[in-house]
Parts: sequence; structure tokens; C-alpha cells
Amino acid sequence: MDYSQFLVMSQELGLIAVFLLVFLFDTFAPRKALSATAPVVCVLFALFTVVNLLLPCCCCGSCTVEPQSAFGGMYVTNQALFTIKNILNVGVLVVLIQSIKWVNGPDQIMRRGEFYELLLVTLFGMYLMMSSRHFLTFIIGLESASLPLAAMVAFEKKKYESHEAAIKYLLTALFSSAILLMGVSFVYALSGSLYFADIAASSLETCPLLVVALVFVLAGVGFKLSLVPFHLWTADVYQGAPTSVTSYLSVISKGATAIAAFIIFALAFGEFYSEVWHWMLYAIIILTITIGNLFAIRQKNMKRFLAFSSISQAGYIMLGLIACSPAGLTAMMYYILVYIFSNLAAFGVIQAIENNTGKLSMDDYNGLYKTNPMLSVTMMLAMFSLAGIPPFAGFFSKFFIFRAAVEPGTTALYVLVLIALINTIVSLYYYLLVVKAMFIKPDEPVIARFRSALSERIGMWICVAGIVILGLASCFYSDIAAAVESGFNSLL
Amino acid sequence: MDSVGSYIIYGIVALSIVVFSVLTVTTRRILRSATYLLFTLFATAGLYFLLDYEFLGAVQIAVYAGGIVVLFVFSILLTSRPGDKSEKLASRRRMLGGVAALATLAVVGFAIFAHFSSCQLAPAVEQAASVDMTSIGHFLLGTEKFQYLLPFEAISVLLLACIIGGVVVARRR
Amino acid sequence: MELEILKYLIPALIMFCCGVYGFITRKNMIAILISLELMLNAVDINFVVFNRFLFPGQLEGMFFTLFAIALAAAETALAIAIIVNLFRAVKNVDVRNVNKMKF
Amino acid sequence: MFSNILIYFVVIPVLMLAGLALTRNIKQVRAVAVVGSTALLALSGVVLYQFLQLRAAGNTDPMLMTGSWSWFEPLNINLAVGVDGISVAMLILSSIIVFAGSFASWTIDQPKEFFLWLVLLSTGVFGFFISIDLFTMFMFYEVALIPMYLLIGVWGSGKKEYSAMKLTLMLMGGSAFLLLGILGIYYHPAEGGQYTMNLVEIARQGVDRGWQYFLFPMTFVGFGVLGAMFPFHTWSPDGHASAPTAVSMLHAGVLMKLGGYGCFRVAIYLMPEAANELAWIFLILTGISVVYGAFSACVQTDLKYINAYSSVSHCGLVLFAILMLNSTAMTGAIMQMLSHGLMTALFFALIGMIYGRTHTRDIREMGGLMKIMPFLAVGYVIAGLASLGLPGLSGFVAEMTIFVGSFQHADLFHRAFTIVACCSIVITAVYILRVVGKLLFGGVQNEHHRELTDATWWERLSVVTLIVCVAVIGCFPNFFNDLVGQPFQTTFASIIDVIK
Amino acid sequence: MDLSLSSHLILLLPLAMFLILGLTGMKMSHRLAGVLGTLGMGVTLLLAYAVAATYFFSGSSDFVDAAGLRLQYSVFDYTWLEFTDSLVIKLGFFLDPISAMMLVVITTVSFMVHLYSLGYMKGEVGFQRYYAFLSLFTFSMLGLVVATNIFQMYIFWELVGVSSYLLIGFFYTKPSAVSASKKAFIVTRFADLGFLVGILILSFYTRTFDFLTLTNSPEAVMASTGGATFMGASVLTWALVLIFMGGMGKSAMMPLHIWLPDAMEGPTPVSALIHAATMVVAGVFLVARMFPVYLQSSSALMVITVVGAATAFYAAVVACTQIDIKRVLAFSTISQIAFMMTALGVALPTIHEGMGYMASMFHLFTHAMFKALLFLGAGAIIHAVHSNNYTEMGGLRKYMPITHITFLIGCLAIAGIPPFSGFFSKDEMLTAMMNNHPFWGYWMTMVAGLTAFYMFRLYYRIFWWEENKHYAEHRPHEAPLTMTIPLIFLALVSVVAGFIPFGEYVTWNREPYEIHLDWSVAVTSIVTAVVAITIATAFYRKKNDLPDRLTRRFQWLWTAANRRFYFDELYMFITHSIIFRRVCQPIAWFDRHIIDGTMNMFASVTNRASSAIKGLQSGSVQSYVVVYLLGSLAIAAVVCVCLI
Repeated sequence: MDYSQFLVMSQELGLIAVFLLVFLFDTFAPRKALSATAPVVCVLFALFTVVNLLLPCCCCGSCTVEPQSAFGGMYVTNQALFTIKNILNVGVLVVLIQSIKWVNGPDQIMRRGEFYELLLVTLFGMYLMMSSRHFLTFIIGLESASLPLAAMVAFEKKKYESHEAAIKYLLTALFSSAILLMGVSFVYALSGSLYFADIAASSLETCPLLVVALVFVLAGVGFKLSLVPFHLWTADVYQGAPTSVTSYLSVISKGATAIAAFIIFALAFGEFYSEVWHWMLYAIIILTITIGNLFAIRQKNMKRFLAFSSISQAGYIMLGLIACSPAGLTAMMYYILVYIFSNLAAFGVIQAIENNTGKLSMDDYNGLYKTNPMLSVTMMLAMFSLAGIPPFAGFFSKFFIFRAAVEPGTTALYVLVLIALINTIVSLYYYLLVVKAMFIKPDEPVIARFRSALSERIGMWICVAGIVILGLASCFYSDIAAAVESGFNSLL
Repeated sequence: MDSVGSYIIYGIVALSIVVFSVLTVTTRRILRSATYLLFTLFATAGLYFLLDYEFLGAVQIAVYAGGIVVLFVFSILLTSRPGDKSEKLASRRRMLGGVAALATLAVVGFAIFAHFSSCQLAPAVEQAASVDMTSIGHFLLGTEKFQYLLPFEAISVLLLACIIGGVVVARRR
Repeated sequence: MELEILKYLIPALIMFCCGVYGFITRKNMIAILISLELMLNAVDINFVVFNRFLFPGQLEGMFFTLFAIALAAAETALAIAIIVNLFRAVKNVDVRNVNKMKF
Repeated sequence: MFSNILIYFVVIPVLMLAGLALTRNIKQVRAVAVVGSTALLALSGVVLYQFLQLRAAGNTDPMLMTGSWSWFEPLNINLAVGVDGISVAMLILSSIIVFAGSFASWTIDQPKEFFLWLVLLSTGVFGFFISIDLFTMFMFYEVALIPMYLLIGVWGSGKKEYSAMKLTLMLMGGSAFLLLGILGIYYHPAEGGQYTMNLVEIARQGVDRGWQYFLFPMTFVGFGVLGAMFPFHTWSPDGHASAPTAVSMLHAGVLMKLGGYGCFRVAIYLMPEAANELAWIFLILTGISVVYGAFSACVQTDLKYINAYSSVSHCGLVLFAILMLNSTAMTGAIMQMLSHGLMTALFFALIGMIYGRTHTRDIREMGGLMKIMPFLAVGYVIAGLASLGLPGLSGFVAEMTIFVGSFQHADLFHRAFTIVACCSIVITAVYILRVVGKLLFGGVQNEHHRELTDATWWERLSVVTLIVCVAVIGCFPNFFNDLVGQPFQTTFASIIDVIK
Repeated sequence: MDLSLSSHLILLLPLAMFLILGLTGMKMSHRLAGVLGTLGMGVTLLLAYAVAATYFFSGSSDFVDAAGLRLQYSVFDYTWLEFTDSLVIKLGFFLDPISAMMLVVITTVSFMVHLYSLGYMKGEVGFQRYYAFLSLFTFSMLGLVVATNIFQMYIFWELVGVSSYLLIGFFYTKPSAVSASKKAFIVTRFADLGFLVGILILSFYTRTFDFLTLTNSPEAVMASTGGATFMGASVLTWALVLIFMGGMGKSAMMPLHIWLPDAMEGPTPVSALIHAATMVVAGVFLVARMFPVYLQSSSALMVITVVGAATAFYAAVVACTQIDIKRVLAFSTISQIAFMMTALGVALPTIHEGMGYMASMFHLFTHAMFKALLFLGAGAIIHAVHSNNYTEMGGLRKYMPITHITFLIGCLAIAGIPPFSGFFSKDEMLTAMMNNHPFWGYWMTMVAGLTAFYMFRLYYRIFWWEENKHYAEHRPHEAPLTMTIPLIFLALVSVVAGFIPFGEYVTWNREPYEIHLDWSVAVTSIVTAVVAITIATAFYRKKNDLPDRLTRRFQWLWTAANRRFYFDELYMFITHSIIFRRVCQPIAWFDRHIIDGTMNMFASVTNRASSAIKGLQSGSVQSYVVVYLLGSLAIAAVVCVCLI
């Protein structure tokens, strides 16, 4: 019983430390100091993020984290995982900054501490999801990542939508976790172990039970990723949840799950299983991208609109998984990084407008450029980046993920990518609808000129910088690629 | 487990699982539903005992039957007046549910059947692991392979979060 | 031996399907949660059975079930909190009323 | 990196973008636009000079002034630049049109935003022409496409929202095919080849034969959409009709050339074997484009529609000639790009100026403009004459090179199609003269038009620049012929010969 | 003066004039622009005479060899555009008998027209533009005739077409002028398509554009086609006929003649220069230039002959019924050019050493002079009475004596009365035809008779008949000096040109040829002409009702001829009802509705699909779960079925 193994989980421990600090602050700080909760959390988390970014360089001397595993292979860490966690940290930091104004609003002010605590626990769950190499820990991670979120979704007590969203989220989440557990039980029955490494090492013939097991696991993971047909909760929940929670849900939670899905499917279910799930995923990707797009076309509520957009984005992210290669993982991580910034930029604008005017409909955005040019431009950049328009980062991430997807060179994959590409046209259409509303619609502006809060602006500036720089400066991609290269073999 | 006695016990357990499960979801009184759930859970615990996982059976009774069902009952009492009768379900929804349930039964049942009746299973050659309390304690707090300290710690965080979440949600303000 | 394991799996499966049926047909949200417990319970049985009959060498299945029970408890607690919260807002726990956001 | 002169084709527009972002009033915007576009014009002149010097010194590399800087190293993506005669010609064309376009939009609303987008568009255009790396090429290609949406949507006229959306989506549709083609080219080099995105390298090692049959149509259609190939041309009439003046100019003048250039540079240059075998399919399509566009133009009443269909016809000729796969016809294709670029820009500039005065583009509502605005009218006549192939103006040179070259093809089918394409010269005459007759000659249709004024100095500058260029190409074609023909005669000819 | 310099200047001076007048003309006074243009033309005229004289008379070994054979000499030949190593467009200056002769013709007529226009166009809006266009035309025409290769010819061919377009449409506010110019351009453009395709076919086989190469070894041209045929005819025939089609367009051969009568909408001096003397004979010149190659294909020559003969007759008949004096002259021009064309078609080396060729060129020369004279005279008349129709004229001889005399000389010349120039050239042509086949000879003699008739009909109706009543209020006056000088000069030339020993200078093989009149032919034609003139005199000298009676007697014929045998209506039907209505409009419709509709359909299908599946997102969490579960089960089932 070597409890020093906990030290391997430095990031998780750091996160728990932040969590505890927040918890203690919230519980014991004097009433006056409580008004500083939000900045304190942001600073703490920023500190945590920066330390994590710099840690390997300062402590280990080398810039890569040595692959390590602990708890008998139940937990691993390496440069790749370290990097993706850092990416998520940055995203969370932006979410935190963007949420300051909302958290300090009259309805939430009493519960702001809990908001941060819950958020940090879900992040911890995501960490665990990605790092665990055992289905039990994985599921605990997954549940930690989703259950507290239900509470966060229900945060706006004065809004009915928030309640409805929470109910829908929770019930679907529970159902899906039951399905997932069922699937895992079959995996256990087939391979005799719940350790990923053992599963990967076991060789099995294809039998219906295996198919059912994989489908159920995929359904459980697909629920979090909102892949079609497991996606139906997404729109309602995104729409009903507080915008900060929606943005968190749409980028961080999705990103972490995508990586976890990669690890489970590409690695744990790697060799013998892949021909089974390959075609499932193939169909699901097509469905996800297409149906997400088709629904997005007709949305008027901005949050709901972005929900469907994020569904189809999830389909694109899964293209990295179908390639099953280091390049796929790299592209996926990069895509997530870019997606975080693009989507958060969009949500940042939506949040700023919602906080200041309460408007959420796309029609309210008509003529926004006349009154709030900076917000409009930010939104436009976000839309372009999501649509994959160069020179913004989204273009690069899309290109890289397509590139990774066709790497195996089969015709089927080319067809898949072609379908995905054709769908980008549809997606461009609806992203342009937003741009059109803001820039082109001749109507009188609905939203008056206002000055957004400092925190909102900081959040948006970070996102805009990310959108512009992430693609053009190749170092981000190269770092991720190097991380994946060094860590890919030790992922299991 | 060749004895007739164990067969009888199995029969009772299995039958009660099936019957109470069905009753749980078909009764129109919500409180009864909770009660049937309790019976189902007891039956499950019985199954665990039957398979020699006494610790698990105990946990099942303590946590599930003792904790969760009580929670249910409280919440039912909170949200509905006793004796409230669920109105008759729309047949469309029942059909939908039936189709879904039967489809699940068919697909998963077929998969299980196909696997466990045709596939030649590797016989359980391994020596069954001991399930006494000492070893369970070791398993639960060990850091080696097949030991579960990490999930144990992790789930504590989850539970804490759920408590916070529950408090936040349920608090009036 | 094959039949032996099926003997246990089939009741579990039926339990699971009952859970599914209940989940889809019940309109009281707490009843839905109850159905969900059935499903989770069925999975627990699966794990235990697989552990006992197929891989008795380690206690993976059993511990999984152990943790799954804890998870179920946590889930239920939170779910009930949320449902009660909703009940406060709309004085109702009928799931069919919860469909304002759609399309 | 900055020692390579070509990179400044991107640097200058980026600096312009920065400059525009800082401007506060229309004067500053104009100053930035004029300085920037003049600098680009000068730069293309310098590049031309240096290029000719290098060639004169006997440098026969396929690409000159090359530079390559690693960008996404793990993916073999470099920022690789280099030019041959064709790209130099295209760079000159682009800088001329950007220059003229800046003046043509002298009094536009919201000048700052307008020029920001316009410059972003030209960044894409210039970047595309200097790139010899498939990825950067594709990136710049898309950079050039998207500003169109806002330029048309915000500053356009008529059904602008519909047109802008249609244009953007169709072009993006093309680029979807293109992207797939590029990926395929990257992953399927011929036996023993390396994975590379560098055009020259790929051309050297070749693309896998089997995959070519899949990739060639992909890339050709991808670029062909922008080249207004039948039946993917319908964005062009609506798009052009709705676009503001400078945007039409740039779009028809330069952007559509991206299509033709890309068809050659990517589809045919890299996959000559498939091009040779599949050319007939696209020959039929482009042959249809040529005649069909011309016929459609005959019945239009909106000036811009006429010109847009005319562009379909003329750009069809570009692709048509490229597919002939012989050096004369391909040279002609590039000449046609130059020529069409200049004269269609001229057309759109003039149409824009006329529209700015009369507020209608319907030829039935105008007439006798020759009396009212002689300068613009004469410009229009010259543009028309260039378009219908008057010797001494650029159109003639280009078309003749194409016809002569195409007719040298050994195959009867190709020659027969050449004759079909030749028919367009008559139809072109019909619709051009129809417009000229109705619009400029005859009596004044609308009495209000009598009070209109002739061109202002900036408009004159814009028009004269283009006319001079059209005339220079038309009068001294051999210089351009040598410039753009050289690559076909050396590097590419050998490839073609091998196939045949 | 150095030959090279002067030949450069011959081309560059008019071009420079065009540019100067075109770019800065608007700032000049009318007088300055006119004088500048005329002076420039005058210098060009002198240079051209000098060059022609040098070529014909210097006896330099460059131009004539010891045996008296005139040589072809290119003064300069700049590479303009290099398609391939062998297919090169060059811009050069080619001297041989016909180009030297054409230099003289063009510069002479052009100078006369320049001079004449000083008076005729006085005070017109766009006077400077007019002179600019005249210079442009002269430049193009000169470039055309001195072309060293067929593509250079094509280039200038197009340029003359455009100059013609611009000049016909000079009065651009007049709708009829605009449509006439458009028609002229499009019809000739259509013909040029044939020309271009012909060039393409020819160059495909011969790999050259060069006239020298083509005409010096026509057998090699024939051989290079390798006996390839297309639809029964050899490709060479195809090529030559197509090239001839270009000539048909420019020279207004039937059925591509319809533009020329309408082209009379242009200012009259322009008609004189372009549509009578120079540009319209480009087709003849083209055939003459390629003549050795044409000799390789008797079918092509046959086509030329038939087209020429038919056109000549048709145009002559139509000319008899026109009222507009310029139209009469226009049809007369068509008829005369067709004469030349026929002469070329019948010219075989075996018949009088290809005399038809020489005769054709001779007639080209003389016709240029007297037809220009007639047009300029008609211009003077129109200037005086402000109308084109002879019904507004009559009895003008008193008022315009100089015009009267010169016009009469022109009429006599064209009618073929000795000793006027037309007699000699026409006689040579008839001889050649008669020797080819008597049918052509008699046929064309009949046309010659018709010519004499309609010319004198015109003459009498203008100058005799009956004095118009309007003269009282608007008295016609003789034209100013700038206009009469050209008339007198051209009249003199028309009188004497017949005595030029043309065979000395211009023959198909460039060997000198002794002209001798074939009196049997000559007498026939003179008699025919005299009879025709007599009839015309009887009909039209004094006002009488004989013409009207005759007209009524043959009403249908007269109407048909007056309506030019409905060619315009036919064209209108084809272009408007067939091409425009049945081709263009359906294509445009197809484009908007089918092609564009398909693209829009993609969009609407996507939108429809979007609405169609919206039920999936029903808002009820239980149905979400159903979809979730059934979806996953379906995937499982499908994969099971597929894999196992």
C-alpha cells in the first residue's frame, strides 16, 4: 500500500487543493470577503493553470512529463494527458472569467461558492475520465463530470427553463449511465477484466454480445458527447441552462469526453474490436454531423442554435477517433483547443448580451454591428472559426482532423470526409445567418449600445486572441503533436 | 449449488425479482411502486447471498433498501398526497415503452443467449478469491492491481459534490 | 454451467427491461427514478454474476457493484433534490409537463 | 524569411489591414488603400523584373524565387512560395485590379470596413498565387472567398443577401471537393514517393495512377466551381449582379482566375495522366459553358447579368483551353485569364459607375449614354471591343492563342469542339453590340439622365489603368506569351509528352 | 526615301493620326482636326505612291528578276505573337503587285475622302472622331493588304470590320444607324468565323500562316493534308471555302450581303471609302492573295464562281428597283464585286494564262475609282437636297454642273462604255469568263447590261426627269471646292485608268502579260450596254408613266426586287424567331430554372429535411430516451447482422 502513488496524480491533487481552498474560503471567509469570491476563484484557478503549464519545465527539468502509472495501472499520466488537461484548464479559466458577472448577479450571489465547487469537481471528474485506465474509475470520473453539472444546470432558480433543463439532463444522464454500466458489464463478461490494458490484450471473436457491449459503451460516451442519436437532451439543456454552464458543458465536458472516448475506443478496444465499432462510429458521425446541421438551420434561440452547432462539431471531433492514430489524437486535441476558444467566444458574446439586455433570439441580433461593433466582430470571428474559415483557427483544426481521418487511405474514409465536408457548407450557411443578422440585416438594431463588464471583455479578448493566433502560430499544434508523440505509446 | 434447496431458494429469488420488477413499473400508485422496488432490492440482495457475496448483500440492503428507498418514500410524500393515484397511461406511450423494453429484451437477450449458449466458455479454473472482510478491506484500500483505493477516494469526492449539489439545488434561496 | 449463468442473467435482464419500460411509460418523475433503480440494479446483478461464474479469481465485478451502489445512491439523492426543486417551482412532478423547450 | 520578395505580397496587405484598423476617417482610409495598392503594383513590377532577370540568366527551375519555411512541421506543411511565369502574370493582374478597384470604390459607404474586407480578400488572392504548398494555397484560397459574403451582403444591391449566401455556399462547396482532393494528393504519391505538400515535389514524384482518376475530378470540379464551369456557374450571375463595383471587379477579375489557375496548377500539373484521359468529360462541360454562357448573355437585360454570363463563357474558354493539354492552348488559357480579368474588371467598373449615376442596370431603361457620359461610354465600348476580340486589345490575343492551340490537337474530337468554342466569338459580338447599341447609342431614354455627369478623376484613373493594360497586352502579346508560355514549353511539356 | 522607313510610315502615320485625333481630338477645333487628318493622309498617299513606284518601276533585283518576273518582297516582318515555333503571327509589310496596287487604291481613295469630308462633314458633331475613325480605317486597310501572313490579314480584317462598325454607326443617335452598324458587324463576324476556322484548318495541316510559304508551294499545301477528307470534300477545299466565307462576308456576297445596303446609314464619304472602294473588296483581295492555293481545289473555285455569278445578277436586279440612291450604288457595288469574284473563280492558268485574275484586279482598281466617284457625287447631291431618295431629286444638272459631269463619267465607266476605264476591265473579265465557259460569259454580259440600265436610270432620275418642286424653297447649290476637287480628280482617273497596261504589272503568276482586247466579247458587251442605256434613256429621261406602267405590270417582281427578295426578313426570322426565341431564351430559362433551380433545390431540400425531422426533438425526455435506446439497439442489430 504505497500511498505515495497519489503524488503521480499531481494535476488532480492540485485541482482538489483548489477545490478545498474554494470550499474553505466559501465556508469560513468573512461576509465582506465573500464579494471577492469570483475573482479569488479566478486567480486561484489561473494560478493553478499557470503552474500546470510551467510545472514540467520547472520541476522535471525537461519539458515533457514522464509517462507514469499508478494504482496497478488504474491511473496513468503522460505528456499527452498532461497537455489535454492544460488545454481544458485554459478553457475552464475562460469560462470562469466569463461567468463572473453572471455569478455576481442577484439570483446567484448566495450560491456562487457552490457554483465554483461543483465546477471544479466536474473538472476533476473529467481529469479522472481521461486518466483512468479502469472502467470503474472511468465511470466514477464520468459521473463526477456529469452529476454535479445537473445541479449547475438547475442553478437559475427563477427560471423555469433551468429546472426543465436540469430534469432533462439528469434523467437522460442517469438512463445513459445505466446503459453504459450495462455495456461495461458485458465488456467485463467478455474480457474478464475492467483494466483497459487487459481488455486491449484480450482477443475475442466477434459475437453479438460484443456488439451490444460496444454499442452500449458508445451510447454512454456518446451521450456526453451528444452524438446522434444520443444527443436529444443537448439542445434543451443548452437552452435552459445558465449560459456559463452551457458554455462549460459545450466545450470542456465535450472535449474531455472526446479524449476519453479516444482512449477507450482507439486504445482499449483497439485492435480486435475496432472493426466492430468502426462502422458504428462511421454511421454515427454521419448522422451526428448531418442531423446537428439540419436542426441548427432552423434555430432562432442563440443558445439552442449553438447547441446544434456543437452537436455537429462533436461529429467532426469524432473524425479524429475514427482514424485511431496518433495524428488523429493530435488533431482531436487541437480541434478541442480551437473549439474551446471559438465556442467560448460565441458564448461570451451571448452571455454579455444576455447579462446586459436579456436578449437571446437571433432576431434580436439584427443590426448589432451598428450598436455594438466589438461584440459583433467577436461573434463573427467565432462563427468563422467554427465554420472553418481561414485564417482563423477553426480552419486549421478542421483541416487537420480531415487530414487525420483520411490517413488510413480507405475509400470509405474519403467518402466520410466528403460527407463531412459537404456538411461544412450547411454549417457555413447557418453560421453566416448569424453574421448576416449582425452585419447585413437592414432593420433597426434591437439591442441598444452598452458597455460590457471588464470580465466579459477579458474573456472575449482571450478568445479572440486564441481564434486568431492558435492557427497561424504553428507552435501550439507542434507542441500538441510532440506531446502526443511522446505520450501515445504510454497512453494505455 | 446442486442441492434442491438452493434451487428452491433460487426459484423464489428469481421469481420475486421478476414479479416485483414488473409490479414496480406497472402499479399505478407511486408509493406502492416504491415498496415493490424495496422488495426487488431485497430479492437482489438475496441473490447476492446466494452467490456467496454476503458483504455485497449487506451493502445492498443497507444502502439501497435502507437509504435509497427511504429517500424515495420521503420525496414521494413531499411531492404528492398519499393515495394519489396515477391516472391511466396513454396506450401510445405504453406501446412505445413496451416496444422499447421488448426490443431491449430481444437484442440483449439474443446477444446473451448467443454468447452463453453457443460460445464455449472458458471454465472457471481460477481459484475463487476470498471474500472475507479482511481481504475486502485490503482490496478496498490497496494500491496494487485489482485493488481499489483510487475509486474509493474518487467516489468520495463525487459524493461530496453530490451533497453540495443537492444542498444548492434544494436550498430555498 | 451455461444454463447456470443464464438462470441469473435472465431475471436481471427482465429487471432491466422493466426499468426501461417504467422509465418510458411513467409520468411521475419519482416513478421514473424508481424504474431507473431497477435498471441499475440489474446491471449490478450482471456484474456479480459474471464475477462469480466467469472470473471468480478477482473481485472486479463485486467491487464494481459495490461502487455502483454508491453511485446509485448519489445519483438518486441529487435527482430527488432536483425533482423537489422543480416541484417547488411548478407544484407538479409530471414529466409530461416538462416539455416547454422543443424542436 | 523577409529576404524573399514574394512574401511581401502577403506582408503588404497585412500591413494595410493593420493600417486600416487604425484609420479614423475616410481620407486616411483612402490614403492607406492608395499607398498599399500602389505598393503592390510596384512590387509586382519588381517581381516581374527580377523574374525576367533570373530567366535571362538561364535559370530554368520550374519555380523561381522560391522560399520555404516550415510551418506545421509534423504535417509537412510549409509556407512555400515561388513563382513561374504564370504566377507572375497573375500577380500583376491582381495588383492592377486591386489598384483599379481601390479607386473605383473611392466613395463607398463605411469605407473602413469595406477596405478591410477587400484587403483581406486580396491577401488571399496574392497568397494563393505565390504559394507552392498545397495547404497554404488552399488556405489562401478560402481566405479570398469568405470576405465576398460580407462585401456583397453589406455593400451590394438587389437580392444581395440571397446572392451572397448562394455565392459563398457554392464556392465553399467547390472547396469541399478541393480539400478532399488535396488530402488525396498528399496521401497518394506515386510508388516510392514521399508525403509532401510541396507542389513542385509532388509534380516531380507524381501522384498514384489509380487515385488520380478520383482526385483529378475532385480538384478540377473544386476549382472549376470558382472558374464558373457549367453546371456550377449559377452563383456567378447572381453574385456579380449584387456585388458592389470593386467587388465585382476583384471577383470576376481575379477571384475567378483562382479557379482557372488552380485547375491548372493542382489538377492538371500534378495529375497529367488522369487529366489526359478524363479531359473529354470536362471538355464537354466547358465547351457547353462557352457557348451556353454566350447564348444566355444574349437575352439578359441587366448589365451585370450580361457580363456575368459573358464571364461564364470566357472563363469556360480558360478551362477549355487548359484541358487541351498542349502548350499553345494552355498559354492561351493563361492569356485569357489575364485578358478576361482586366476587361471584365473594366466592365464591372464601368457598370458600377453607370449604375451609381443612373441607379438602374436595366438596359431597357437607359439609352444614349454616349452623349451624357462620353468618357464612360467610350470606356464601355473599348471594353466591349476587347471582349469580342478586337485585335490590338487583349481578348483577341488570348482567344486566338486558345483557338490555334486547341486546333493543333491531334484528336478530331478536340478539334471539333474547338470549332464549337469558336462559335462563341459571333455570339459574343451579338450580345456586346446589343448592349452597346441599347445603352450607349440611340436617343436618351430617361430625361433625368440628361443631368448626369461624366466620370470623376478617380473613376477615370481606374478606367484608364485598365484600358491601358488591356491595350498593352493586345499590342505586345509576345512578351506575355513568352512569360506565361515558358512553363508550358519546358517543364510541363515534357510531362505531357511522356503521357502521350 | 528609304523603302523601309516609308513602309513603316505608311502604316504608322494613319495609326498615329488615329491616336492623336482619338485621344486629344475633343480638345481640337474641327478645322485643325480635319486638316491634320487630311495632311497625314496626304503624306501617306505620297509615301504609298513612292513605294508602289519603287516596286513597279525601280527595276531593283529585289522586285523583279532578270526574266521580268515580279518578286514578292517583305520589307519588314516583326514577330508579333509566337504560338509555336512554326505558327507565328508576324506583322510585316509585303510587297507584291497586288499589294502595291492596293496601296495606291486605298491611299488615293482615302485621301480623296479625307479631302471631301472637310466639306461634307463640316459642322457635324464628332467631326474629330470622324477623322480619327477614317485614319483607323486607313491604317487597318493598309495593314490588311500588306499582310505577310494570313493571320496578320485576319487581324486587320477584324480591325477594318470595327472601323466600318464605328463609321456606319457614326450618327449614333440615329437608331437606324446603330442597328445598321450592328448588323454589319455581326454578319461579317459570322463570316469571319468561317475565315478563322478556315485558317485553323489550313494551319493545322500546313503548320504555317505565311503567305510566301503557302503560295509558293501550293502543291505542298495539298500534300500536307495527306488526302484527308471531310464529308466528301477534301479538307483543303473545306479550308478554302471557309476562308472564302470570310471574303463573302466582307465583300457582301450572297447570302451574306445583307449588311451592305444598310451600311449606307453611315456618312456618304465613308460609304465611298469603305463600302465601295476598299474594304468590300477585301474578300476579292483575299482570294487573290491565296489564289495559287485556290487553284489546288477546283471545287473551291467553283463555289467562288457560282456565288459570284449569282450575287452579281441578284444585286443588279435589286439595284434596278431601289429608290434610295445610295442603295442603288450599294447594290451596284455588290454586283461589281461579285463580278470580280466570278472573274477570279473562272481564272485558270490554262485560260489566257489566268487572265481572269488580272482582269479582276484591274476591275478592282478601276471600280474603286469610279465607284468612289459615284458615291462622292451622290454625297454631293445628298448634301445639296438633304435626301437620299431620287424622288426628291430630278433635273439637278442645272444646279450642280460639276457633279453632273463627273457623275456621268462615273456612270459611263461603270456601264462599260469605251474609252472609260470600266470598259477595259470589264471586257477583260468577260473574256476570261467566256473562255472558261460561255455560260458565265453570257450570264455576266447580261449583268453588265443590267448595270448599265440601272446606273443610267439613276443618272436620269437625278439629273433629268423632272425638276423637283421643292427647289423653289430650297435651292440646291453646287458643292464647295473641297468636295468638287476629289470629284474631278477621280473622274479624270476614271477616264484614263483604262489605258494602264495592267497586265504588265499584275498577274497571278506575276509574269507580265500582254493585254489584248477580244473584240468579239467587247462588241457584245458594248452593244448590250448601249441598248441598256437606250432603254434607260427612253424610260427616264423625261418624266413619263412608262416606268410606272411597267412596274404595275410586273408588280410582284418589282415588289420582290424592291424588298431585296426578302433576305432581310429571312434573316430576321432566323435570328429573331429561331436563335433568339428558340435558342437563347430557352437557354436562359433553362439556366435560371433548371440549373439554378437545382442549386436552390439543394437548399430547399435541406430546409425541408430540417422541418421534417423536427419531431425528433419533441421536448419530452421520455421520447428522447426512446430514441436513444432504439437508436443504439438498431445500430447493434445492424452491425450484428452485417458482421455475423
